[in-house]
Amino acid sequence: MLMLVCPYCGVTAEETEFAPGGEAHLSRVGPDGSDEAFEAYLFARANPKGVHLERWRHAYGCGKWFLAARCTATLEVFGTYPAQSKGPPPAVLDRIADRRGAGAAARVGRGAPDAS
Amino acid sequence: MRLETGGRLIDRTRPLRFRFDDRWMTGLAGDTLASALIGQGRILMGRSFKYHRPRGPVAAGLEEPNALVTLGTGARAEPNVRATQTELFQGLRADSQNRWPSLAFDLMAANDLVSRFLPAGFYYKTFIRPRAAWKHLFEPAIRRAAGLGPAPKAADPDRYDQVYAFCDVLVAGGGVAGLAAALAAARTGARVMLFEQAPHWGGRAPVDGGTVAGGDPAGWVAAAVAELAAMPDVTLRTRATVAAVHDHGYVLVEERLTDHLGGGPGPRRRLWRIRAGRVVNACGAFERPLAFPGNDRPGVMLASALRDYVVNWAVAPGPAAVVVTNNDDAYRTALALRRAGISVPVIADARPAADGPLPQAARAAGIRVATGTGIAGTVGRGRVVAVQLCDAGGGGHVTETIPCDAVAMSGGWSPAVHLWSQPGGRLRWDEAGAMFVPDPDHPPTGAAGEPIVTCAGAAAGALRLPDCIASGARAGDPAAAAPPAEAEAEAPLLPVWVMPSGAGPRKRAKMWLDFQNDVKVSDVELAAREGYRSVEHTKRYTTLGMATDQGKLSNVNGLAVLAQALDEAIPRVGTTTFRPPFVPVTIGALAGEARGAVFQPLRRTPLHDWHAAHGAVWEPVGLWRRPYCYPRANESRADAVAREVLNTRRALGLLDASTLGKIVVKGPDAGRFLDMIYTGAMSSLPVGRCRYGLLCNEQGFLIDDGVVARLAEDTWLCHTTSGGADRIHVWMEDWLQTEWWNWRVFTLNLTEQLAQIAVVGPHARKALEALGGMDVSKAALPFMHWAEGTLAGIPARVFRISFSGELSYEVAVPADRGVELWERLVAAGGPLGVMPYGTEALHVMRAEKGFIMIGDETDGTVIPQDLGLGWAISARKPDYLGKRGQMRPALADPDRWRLVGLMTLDGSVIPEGAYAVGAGRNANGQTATEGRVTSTYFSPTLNRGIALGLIRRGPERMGEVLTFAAEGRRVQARIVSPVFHDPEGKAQDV
Amino acid sequence: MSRYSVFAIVREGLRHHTGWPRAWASPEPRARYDAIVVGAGGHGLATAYYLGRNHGITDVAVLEKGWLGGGNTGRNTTIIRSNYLQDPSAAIYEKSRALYETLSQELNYNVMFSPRGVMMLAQTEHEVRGYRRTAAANALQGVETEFIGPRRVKELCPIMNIDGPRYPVLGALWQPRGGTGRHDAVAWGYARACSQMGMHIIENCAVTGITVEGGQVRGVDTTRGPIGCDRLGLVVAGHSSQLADMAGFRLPIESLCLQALVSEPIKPCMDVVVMANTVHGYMSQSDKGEMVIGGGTDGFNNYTQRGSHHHIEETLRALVETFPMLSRLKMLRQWGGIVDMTGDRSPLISKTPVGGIFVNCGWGTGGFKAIPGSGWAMAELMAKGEPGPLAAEFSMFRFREGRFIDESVAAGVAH
Amino acid sequence: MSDVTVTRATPQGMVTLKLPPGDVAWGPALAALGLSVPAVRRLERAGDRAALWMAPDEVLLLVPDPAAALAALAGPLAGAHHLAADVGAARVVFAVAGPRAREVLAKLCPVDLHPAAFPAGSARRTRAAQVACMLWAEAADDLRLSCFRSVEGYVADLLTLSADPAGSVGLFRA
Repeated sequence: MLMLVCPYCGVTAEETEFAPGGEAHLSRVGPDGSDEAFEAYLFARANPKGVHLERWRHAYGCGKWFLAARCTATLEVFGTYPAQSKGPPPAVLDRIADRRGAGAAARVGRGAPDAS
Repeated sequence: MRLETGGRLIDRTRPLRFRFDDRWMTGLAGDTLASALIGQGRILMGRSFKYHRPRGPVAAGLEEPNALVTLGTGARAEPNVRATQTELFQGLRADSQNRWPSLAFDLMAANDLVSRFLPAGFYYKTFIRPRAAWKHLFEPAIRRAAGLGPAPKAADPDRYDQVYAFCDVLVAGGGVAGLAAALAAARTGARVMLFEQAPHWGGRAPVDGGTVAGGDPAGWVAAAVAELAAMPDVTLRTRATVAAVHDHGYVLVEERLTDHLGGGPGPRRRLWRIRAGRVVNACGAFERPLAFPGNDRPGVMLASALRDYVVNWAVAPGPAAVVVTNNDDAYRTALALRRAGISVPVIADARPAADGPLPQAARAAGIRVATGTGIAGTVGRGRVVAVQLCDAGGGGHVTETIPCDAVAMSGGWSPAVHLWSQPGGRLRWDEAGAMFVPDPDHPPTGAAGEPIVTCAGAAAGALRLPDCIASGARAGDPAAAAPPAEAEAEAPLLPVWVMPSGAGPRKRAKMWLDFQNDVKVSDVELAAREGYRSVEHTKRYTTLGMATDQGKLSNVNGLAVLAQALDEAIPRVGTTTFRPPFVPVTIGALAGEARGAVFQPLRRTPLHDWHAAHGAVWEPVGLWRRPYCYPRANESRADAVAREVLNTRRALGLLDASTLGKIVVKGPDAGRFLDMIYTGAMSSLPVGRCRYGLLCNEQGFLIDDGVVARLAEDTWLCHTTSGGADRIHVWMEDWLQTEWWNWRVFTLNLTEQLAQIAVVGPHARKALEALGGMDVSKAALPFMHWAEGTLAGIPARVFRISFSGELSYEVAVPADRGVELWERLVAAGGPLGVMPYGTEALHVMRAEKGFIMIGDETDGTVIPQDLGLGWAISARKPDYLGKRGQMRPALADPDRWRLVGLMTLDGSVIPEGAYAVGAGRNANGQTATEGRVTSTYFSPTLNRGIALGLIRRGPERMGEVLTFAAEGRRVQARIVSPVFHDPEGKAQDV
Repeated sequence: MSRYSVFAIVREGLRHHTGWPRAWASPEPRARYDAIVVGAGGHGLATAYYLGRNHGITDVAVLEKGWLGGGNTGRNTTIIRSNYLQDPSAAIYEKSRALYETLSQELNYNVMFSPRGVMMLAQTEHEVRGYRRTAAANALQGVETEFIGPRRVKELCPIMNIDGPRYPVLGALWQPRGGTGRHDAVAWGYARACSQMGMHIIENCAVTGITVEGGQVRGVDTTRGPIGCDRLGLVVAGHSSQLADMAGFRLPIESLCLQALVSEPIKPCMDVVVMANTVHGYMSQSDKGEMVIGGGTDGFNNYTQRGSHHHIEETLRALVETFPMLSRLKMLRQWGGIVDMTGDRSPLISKTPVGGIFVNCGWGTGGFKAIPGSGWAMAELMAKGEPGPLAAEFSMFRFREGRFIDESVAAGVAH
Repeated sequence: MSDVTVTRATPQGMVTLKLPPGDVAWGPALAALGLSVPAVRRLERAGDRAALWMAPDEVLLLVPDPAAALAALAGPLAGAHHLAADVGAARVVFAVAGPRAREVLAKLCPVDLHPAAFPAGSARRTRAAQVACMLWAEAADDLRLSCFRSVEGYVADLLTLSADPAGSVGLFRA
């Protein structure tokens, strides 16, 4: 059973305090999007065997959504960060590069976190 | 037999009476059931699974595969309990298992006579024809023969406790390695938990001898325990088995609290759920049997087990025991037996030479050592009376037959790596020790990828006392110094997987690998021959290692035999996966406290007790309980519902609506946000007004509905369904936090803060006026408006909304004043004919009006357009959640099933779930359908059956008659408007 | 190749079983095959078997990364039923169930199909409505089910507590011809039959790449060298996304861990399969006597085959409430399997964006029961290049059109 | 004399206050109640009032008179994007006190309640068996558990069960 750090509470808590929320950093496709784009947004999942960026909610804690970089093959957690991000922060990317190589970090890198 | 002297664990001054099957016997305090039975001369304790062969204990601890009994009687009977671990107590009752009619005379043993025709996997090759015979003949017979103990009949009367705990270092195993690890770790100031499955500390060391810190190991053990016990942040438990190490250091420990006392006032067992910074696995090692012909005969035991029985409990099967081995350690057994006055006619050592200190000591003690010697067979019915010696390397030509009461066998040791392997630690093959040991280069890893398990002592392959205790100290603290320890040097063992190595098929069919499941060398070889060559195939085909000991004794021997059969190296064959638990865990302990009243939370509304006191029958709504109806004396539920409907339509009804979700949404961007969340426009809703709203998921499917009220310029109150309260609040926060996080909106779920009461019916206004405090006239509070004020002195918010079509107000007050308001309404409503009504009347009334119900008309595949709710979708809005989804071809298809009313031609009620039968069959030969019933009721108002349904192009087919099928009947019904009652809406327009 | 029978057993018994042939051969891979099926689990082997049996295509290789039947085929709770709500599901699961009825005879291998009956408990009014609806649908679909009352439930399963108090049993959806089978035997039996048709079953052969030229598949690279083919079936539950990735497309799939456990064996006490949706657990008793128990899946992507323990606790809590006698039994073993979850929890038997590549996956938590029907439909798709009626609705492109086959409507519980 | 007591605290006035993290109004608002802003997962107490950290944008105020508190907040919050509401009727509070208090809660909550890990003044939202709850430590052996009113009976039953002396574990012994 996983242990995760809520980036808002700073608390390290067990999985039963959290609710999983699927793949992170999906960009919403609205009425202007094509059928293909909308299908990809709702259904086509990366589902990697390796580093996965995913959503979690501190359901029994502060109630906030956050994001985690986790290895689906070993369950290692490379870091968690606020949901208000366009991509993993440098510290998390560095940890991924350190543990899984620069390639793995590059695959999940999506530019700098959103400052606003 | 019980020896005159010795027995370090027994108290000869405290005899205990116990019953095995139908015989009462006497044992001693400190005995296990197994040692007590051996003390009474009883070796036969069970029957094997497949051939029902007689079985005696082969081990003395948790790895025992044979001596399984049903412990206790009645509701407290527990099947498949290991006699070797069962502490004796006054009045203990145990029964043997898997035999009929009796343990000594088991008719099922007939299987044994034809065993040559029942090899591994025989059932895959036969019982094939005739087809029906499998279910009706063969399978029932197999099921009856299979299984072990009887199924418990009654509910378990005992309680089980669970506790969460946290520590830096968790040590599994209280032998010298575990104690050294715990001490070393605790001395660094770490929070340490040490668990030992046995009732006593020290593991094998006190039995095996040697010295620690210059003295008897037992002395050091006592001192170590005393030091640990004195430390504040150290937790010590015996009778506590570490069952599993899960990912990220989640450890499960099952503690036996009252079993050894024969019961007690508190919980029977406790499941510890522990988060450990790291785990030290010091669970020791399991001795391996030798695969020689007749090695399953009662009286044949592991050498270490016989040593334990003699040294710990002063019992032995008889006055003479033969030792057969491939290593030096077994000589300790010979010496211990001799010291205890038991004769050892011979030590058969498969090795060409045995000249180490231990063999020399044995010879010095006058024990005959026969090297290069193996066992060709054992003699005896029900128990061993002699062994036949042979050349260990030959084909099994008997050179000598030696009478004996017991055979102590040792094929070497297998480290107990389970807790290392469960979370993913890998193993490597140690040639010298002929054993799988933890591979330090591939440990199981934790949340940060760090190693989370270290193995220490015998579990790490450090079998000799000095290495064992040293590796323990290192595991606890790399900097720690280990206490000095000494033990005799040991010569390397000689791997022996089949004895004698040249044995032919007949002998190989008598060499047991898995004693409980009756898997023999010949079975594994058969599996290999038939191509079940993966170790997993062999396991599954032969059931090797699938018994209740999960292969603790049989796995390594089995895969070694498989490797030989495949002519592969053992490490290439590999092992099967180690799965939790290490030893079986009581299901009650895993279920924990959650029984009866606390099985699940039950949510009560502020008015719950009033409903209960007034005869409500309940309907579960999620975790809530809501009144279904309030039957009066000898009134049926249906009658009660009809009465409640009619009374509400004709006079006045009260409904507890407190479970409805109430979510406040506030902020400069709240309107814009709600316009995205709801299909309709909420930003344009004037303050003081209410609007019905629909919520869809991104697929476009309807997920919830409710009335939204605008409380202030920047504040809205969103009502949801009872089930939706939490779900929709989470849904809103999801979008606010992860998509539109720059929008300035706060939400707050006030569902539990407010009690909400629906006051419904022609007299509703009169009732509120009777309470006084607010103007609820048509002019002051028109339909779909709300007002704030004080009713009967209670601060209240009154919404004029209706789910019944009647004049209706919903009054919200602080939850702690809900009962007060309800009782005031009941009092004030008395003269007006007030009655409470339940959820069923609510459902009937909304159906009479054609109002949809989430979960009835919707099932996750329905869009608002299907339900004729297009009017609640803002066409002007460029976007809302679900809009894009609803644009997809399948959701825009004009042929979709859409909502209509249905009236049976004969006035009857259409069965629930009925489908409208279409023309012909589809490509798969299924009868075509063109719609289904979503809600169906008897309408007291119309005095006939009414239904809502989804029908292909339904609204375009008014007046058509369709055939509905369910429960083997067919019913004809006409498509009508879904609004059955008061279509003009006169009732509420007053 | 010898036929299995009681006579063969006796013959072999008299010569210590030294004459049994290999159940299936382990040949070296050839340079190319008419068709390659990736994945020697039940679905893959059944696909190959029906390619030969129904379509005369026997130049087939079945490639297996590990050991045959070692995926979900060898780690499920062996429930076989077809009481599904939606027409396409009911069609393929009932086809599958019907094939199971005669599978032992067809394969000359006892797969121990045991139609002991499957009941899905209704413990809330909402479930009663849901299962009545399913029963009504099944009647029109040709699936034999009925909604039965609490008394009948108790007769069929005496060890059950039907009185609650929390969730009294209000009834159940009962499928008398549902039941269980021996999961390993299904894989082994199909493998033996494929081998007898001359097909190549190649274990320890992992696909490392897929060769596509001009939008058409040409072959695969494997740990045992490249192998050519014009028809490639991907039947690799748990790793479907990885294979699709090699071929350059994505699937509407997430991989989750589903756990199961068995108790120690006890004497027979339960002759039916019981599934309880409200309290989320299901149970049957194996021929060995073990209570075979399953629950729900983890909510997060996971390839470790090690699930989160709280799901085990939740399932056991629920079952102890419904079966109070369970409490004193012991959990012998727990394990996990990786299941493909699609957007509507229904499978894919489908063409793909790449010519000649077909997928059969997404069976979620219910794959075992579908093995024969799935193989039958997949073989037809691979043989003809177009889906037959059984597979037609299970296209991977249905999500784009919003054409769902949503079974969560009725059965949310894993199976 | 039992080594742990579980009591349903008298109704406690509560106000939820939400403000953007780091908003300038935080200080003045809590000052208006004589409180300072609680640090992450901390309790700030001043006499009969206290502020509990709930989330980066939320505190729970324990006050004798919610209406008065809301009135006092109105000034400092004027013009700020905020949400303040009386939630006192939504929750109940249990006091779990005595040497065994931490052990009793450890049976229900997956939280390290070692005195060093959860000292006086700590506050934590978590889970009590199957429901959400708020935990805080008024003093070393005086802990409080707050849950929603609808599950009061469930939580009361659990606490009674956990406090049963026959089920004593012996954790956190001094």
